[in-house]
Amino acid sequence: MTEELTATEKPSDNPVLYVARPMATAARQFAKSLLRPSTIVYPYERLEDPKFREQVQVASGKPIGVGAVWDNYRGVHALNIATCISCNLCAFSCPDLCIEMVTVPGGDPKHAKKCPEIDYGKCSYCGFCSDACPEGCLTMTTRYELSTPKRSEMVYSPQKLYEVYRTKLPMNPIRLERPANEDSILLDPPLCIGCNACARDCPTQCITMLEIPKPTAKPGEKLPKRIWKEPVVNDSDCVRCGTCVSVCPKECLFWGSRR
Amino acid sequence: MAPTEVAETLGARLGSRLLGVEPFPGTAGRVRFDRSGALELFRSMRDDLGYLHLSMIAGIDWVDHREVVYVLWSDTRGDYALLSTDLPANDAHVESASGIWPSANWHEREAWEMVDITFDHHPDLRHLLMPEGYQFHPLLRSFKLHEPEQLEVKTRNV
Amino acid sequence: MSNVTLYSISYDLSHAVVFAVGSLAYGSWRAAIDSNAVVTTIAVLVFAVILLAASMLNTIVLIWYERKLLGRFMDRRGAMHVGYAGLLQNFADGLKLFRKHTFAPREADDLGFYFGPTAYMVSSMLIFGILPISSGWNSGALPLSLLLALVIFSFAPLFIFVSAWSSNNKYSLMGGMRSAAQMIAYEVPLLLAVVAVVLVAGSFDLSTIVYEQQNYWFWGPLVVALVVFVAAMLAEMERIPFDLPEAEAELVEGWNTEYGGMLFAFFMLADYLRALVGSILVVLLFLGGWTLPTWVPSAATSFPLAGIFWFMVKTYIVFGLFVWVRASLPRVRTDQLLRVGWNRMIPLALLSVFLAALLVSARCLPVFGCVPSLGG
Amino acid sequence: MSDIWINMGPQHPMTHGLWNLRVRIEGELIRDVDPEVGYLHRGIEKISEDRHYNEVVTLMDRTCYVAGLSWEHLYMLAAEQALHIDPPERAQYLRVLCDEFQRIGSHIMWYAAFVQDIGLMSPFLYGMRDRDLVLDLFQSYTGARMTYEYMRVGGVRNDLPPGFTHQARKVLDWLTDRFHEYDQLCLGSTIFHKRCDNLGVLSGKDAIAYGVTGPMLRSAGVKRDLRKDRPYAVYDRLEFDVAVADGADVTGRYLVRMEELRQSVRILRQVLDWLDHHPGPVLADRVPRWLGAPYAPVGQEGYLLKRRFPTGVGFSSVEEPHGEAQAYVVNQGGEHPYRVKFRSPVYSNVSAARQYLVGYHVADIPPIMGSVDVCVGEVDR
Repeated sequence: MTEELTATEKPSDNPVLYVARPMATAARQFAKSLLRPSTIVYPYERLEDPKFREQVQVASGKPIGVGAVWDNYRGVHALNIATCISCNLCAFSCPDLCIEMVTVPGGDPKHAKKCPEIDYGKCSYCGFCSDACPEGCLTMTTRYELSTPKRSEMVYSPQKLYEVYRTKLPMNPIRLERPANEDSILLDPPLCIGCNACARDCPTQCITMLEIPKPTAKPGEKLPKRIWKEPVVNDSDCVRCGTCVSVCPKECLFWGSRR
Repeated sequence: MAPTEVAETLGARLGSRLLGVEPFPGTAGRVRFDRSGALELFRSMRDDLGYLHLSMIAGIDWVDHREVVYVLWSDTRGDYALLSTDLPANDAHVESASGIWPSANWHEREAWEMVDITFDHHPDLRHLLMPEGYQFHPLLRSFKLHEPEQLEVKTRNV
Repeated sequence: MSNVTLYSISYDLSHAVVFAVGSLAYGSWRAAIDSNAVVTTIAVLVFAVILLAASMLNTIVLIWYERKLLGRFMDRRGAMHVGYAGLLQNFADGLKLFRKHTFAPREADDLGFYFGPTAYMVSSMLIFGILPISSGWNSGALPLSLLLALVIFSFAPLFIFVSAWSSNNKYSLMGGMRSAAQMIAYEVPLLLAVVAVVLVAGSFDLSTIVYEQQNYWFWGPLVVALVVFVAAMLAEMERIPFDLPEAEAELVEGWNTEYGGMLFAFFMLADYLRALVGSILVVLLFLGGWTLPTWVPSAATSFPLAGIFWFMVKTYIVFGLFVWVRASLPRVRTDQLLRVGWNRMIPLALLSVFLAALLVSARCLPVFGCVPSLGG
Repeated sequence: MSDIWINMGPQHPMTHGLWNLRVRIEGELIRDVDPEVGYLHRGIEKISEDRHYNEVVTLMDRTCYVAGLSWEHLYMLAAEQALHIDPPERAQYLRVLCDEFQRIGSHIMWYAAFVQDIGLMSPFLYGMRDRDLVLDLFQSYTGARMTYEYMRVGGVRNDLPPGFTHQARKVLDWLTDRFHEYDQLCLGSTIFHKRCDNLGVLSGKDAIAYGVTGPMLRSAGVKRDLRKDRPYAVYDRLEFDVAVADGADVTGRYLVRMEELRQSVRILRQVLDWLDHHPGPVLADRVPRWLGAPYAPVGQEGYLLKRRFPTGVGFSSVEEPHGEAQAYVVNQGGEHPYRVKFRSPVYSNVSAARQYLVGYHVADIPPIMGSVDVCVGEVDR
């Protein structure tokens, strides 16, 4: 037994006092809450409302959470369609597979602009997607009321997410820093056929196809049938989405460290 | 306690059925044994080395064979010990530890229904987490998620 | 106003109606309608309807009152949305229950299943016909009204047990058994405590008992009896800490587990009717009924219906005490409850009877009239 | 009178979750019990095999819904051992901060549910009210009230917001006053002692044999606390006492938990002081790209085959609010863990139900099971 524990009040043997103590405690609470009970009358009073928070603190004299309690809240997403680069990272990072990339108008004719569509019936609000977003266009807001009579309305299209963005709700300000030793996209040159698929689909346009000298064929050797170009990745622009790796038909692009 | 000391104590009792004691960070070691010496090892662990507390039994499916991992704790020594034995996949059975440590009861039931490892002489080897009459072993590697499963649940009247 | 009774009001009312109707009729019809028998019958019916409406209204307000009080004890608000401060919440709940489909389990015994709650409800309402609310505001002077009230009050375990057994559920049955055991165990101290009051007051008539408290309220001389009575009443009303028959932690909802809809509403209402009766009995027997202490300025008692007003105030305060107990004490166990009932309560009750007899025979009761706080 | 079996559960006020306690009773006496679990089995161990190391965090919060951060910590310790990663020091302190606040939250939640079991109504609301302050603190730095998803392999997601430590100290002061109120309502009442003394007795010897851990074991006088016996994170640098009681009964468990609340406050004050003065990184920077967090694309196992990653096995154990939780993570070099196995303390505590229930009354089941602090999400996983 620790010292504190032995010091715990031993109830006295007076049976009248026995019932009196809890009743006195309850009565004290009754008197305290006569003015203003601690409950929050939810639809009328909201925790995220700073004005209300001060009011409660003054009225009941007790701390109601920290000041910035709502700033980091992970609620419904907000999507800024204009800055979205269709990198797929949000969909890749979603553990519940609730994000689907759908086409939105506004892309250039060569490759369509795709933005996330989120199914809130599946979403677990883990925030991996907004952490992954390299452009900061997918963020989480303090909005938490989602109930709807139809299940289909739980699926938020990019336009609907953009509507959330336009309400200017407070957004989760935390942006994760990239790991210092991030891997890069590397090329396995002998396998490349120069097909341009990676450069075409790169959302940040950071891959350029550079011409390489066509080797002269030795006698008896047949040159591979390919375009004599090779992708070069600009590491500082690359967001590491891996689109190039997944579209590469020959699996010649892979993740690795330059060191 | 160093793994070598454990090895000496156990080696005297088990002989060749003790396959070795590997160091394992944060524990007294990982004792690999042959399943024929299971009961003797359990008894030796409890009585000679003072591991009174069986914390966990984990079954692992390595496709070609299965592994059972026992986690023990000793209050007197203040450390963990891991026991592990390999079982052939087509004949995965090992002696039950529930006679030595009563807490093994539910862990063995779970390992049986999840990884299909039979524990001989278990007092009550029936389904624990899965419904009665469930015919699959979900934690086998051959059990793939996202596949419809056929499930027949027996109901019982009490 | 003091010679106006509830019955006389309803009699006058029905007499006027019958006279008006009768004046439109002719000949022998007129005589038949205007007879005393018809007027009496209608008067009794009107009386019953008034009583029903008043008691139901009171019960529902009582539920609201408990919810609000409990809310404050628990640092929350209680019902607050429907009507002003949630006053209409219970009417809304009642309407919802009324609209719900009432069904019985397949294996249940239908007769007992439907009879139980109905009889429980009816027996609880019957008591209101007997209790005086203010001077003259009762059904008429019954010489043994206290005894009759307690007799009707103690019907309840039978009906509870019938409904519990016939719903064919193990939890219900256990709840019913507990209820029967508990009520029988606490019936004895309850009656013994009442005997002490009767000894002092010298009458079984509730109105007389209140008149006897003109000089001093009985809780002073009979404080032991009051404690026993309140404790036994808590057990009879099945409220925390003695709510074992419907201990929701282990028995789901005890003997009304299988009930839903209006039948459940019957149980609920009857429970609160009994709680109301219990509080009223405490007020009548120990707290001077509708009388106020003499040192209170006469303005407080001279306005119309002052008696009823102060009576209700006292009743609600007593019920508030029950709510306070409910908010702060845990539930006891069956065996502990019965042990306390038979081993502690009955000796205490006997002691209170003995003390009352001592006080009466020593003729020292008027002493209490000099203590102002007792209401002298 | 003949015996009858009754099913207490899966929908029953006593169960606090979805499980079934089959009880054979004779009158009001318990003759035999048979706990049935599995109603909440979600296959977390199986789902983990299909997820990235970091994504398993989302499952950990759902393992035990009152002690999510403790379970995150447990998993992270095992995963980091399997992956050979060391979290920075500040992250370890933050994890201890999470653990102890979680312990306070969980124990207050336990208190609220337990008093409801013995029929005390108002403390339930008091407990929920006070726990909300802890949840507010959690929300301020993790971004959620219940499903935190805060820890990452190699550290934690983000640092504390400004002003956090000041507010946390205010909350701790407020809570310390409330603990006294809790004791007044329970220990100060005769009926509580009548209900809970010498109830559900499980001797220390039996408790060890049945794998019972946590406050249940400590209430039997066994001084066993992993934070002291096998310190993880930075517990070896913090001062606190292990709470034990000697009744091995429901009151003893109450006393142990109440004392643990006070000890947690003591630990938290030290941790907050340290955090005030030692800024630093909260995520290890040498985390491999493919789990470094939220970036890793799913479904590209191909690229891993081109590189060799170290394999390993991780084993961790954490003193969770309910007892001793363990995790066993096998890393075979893929981007998903090969096998994840969790040991839940409540699982073992419930499995010993026959030892501490038989012989008591039906009315004793709620307080006894309440004192076990059953969290079904943890039992079934």
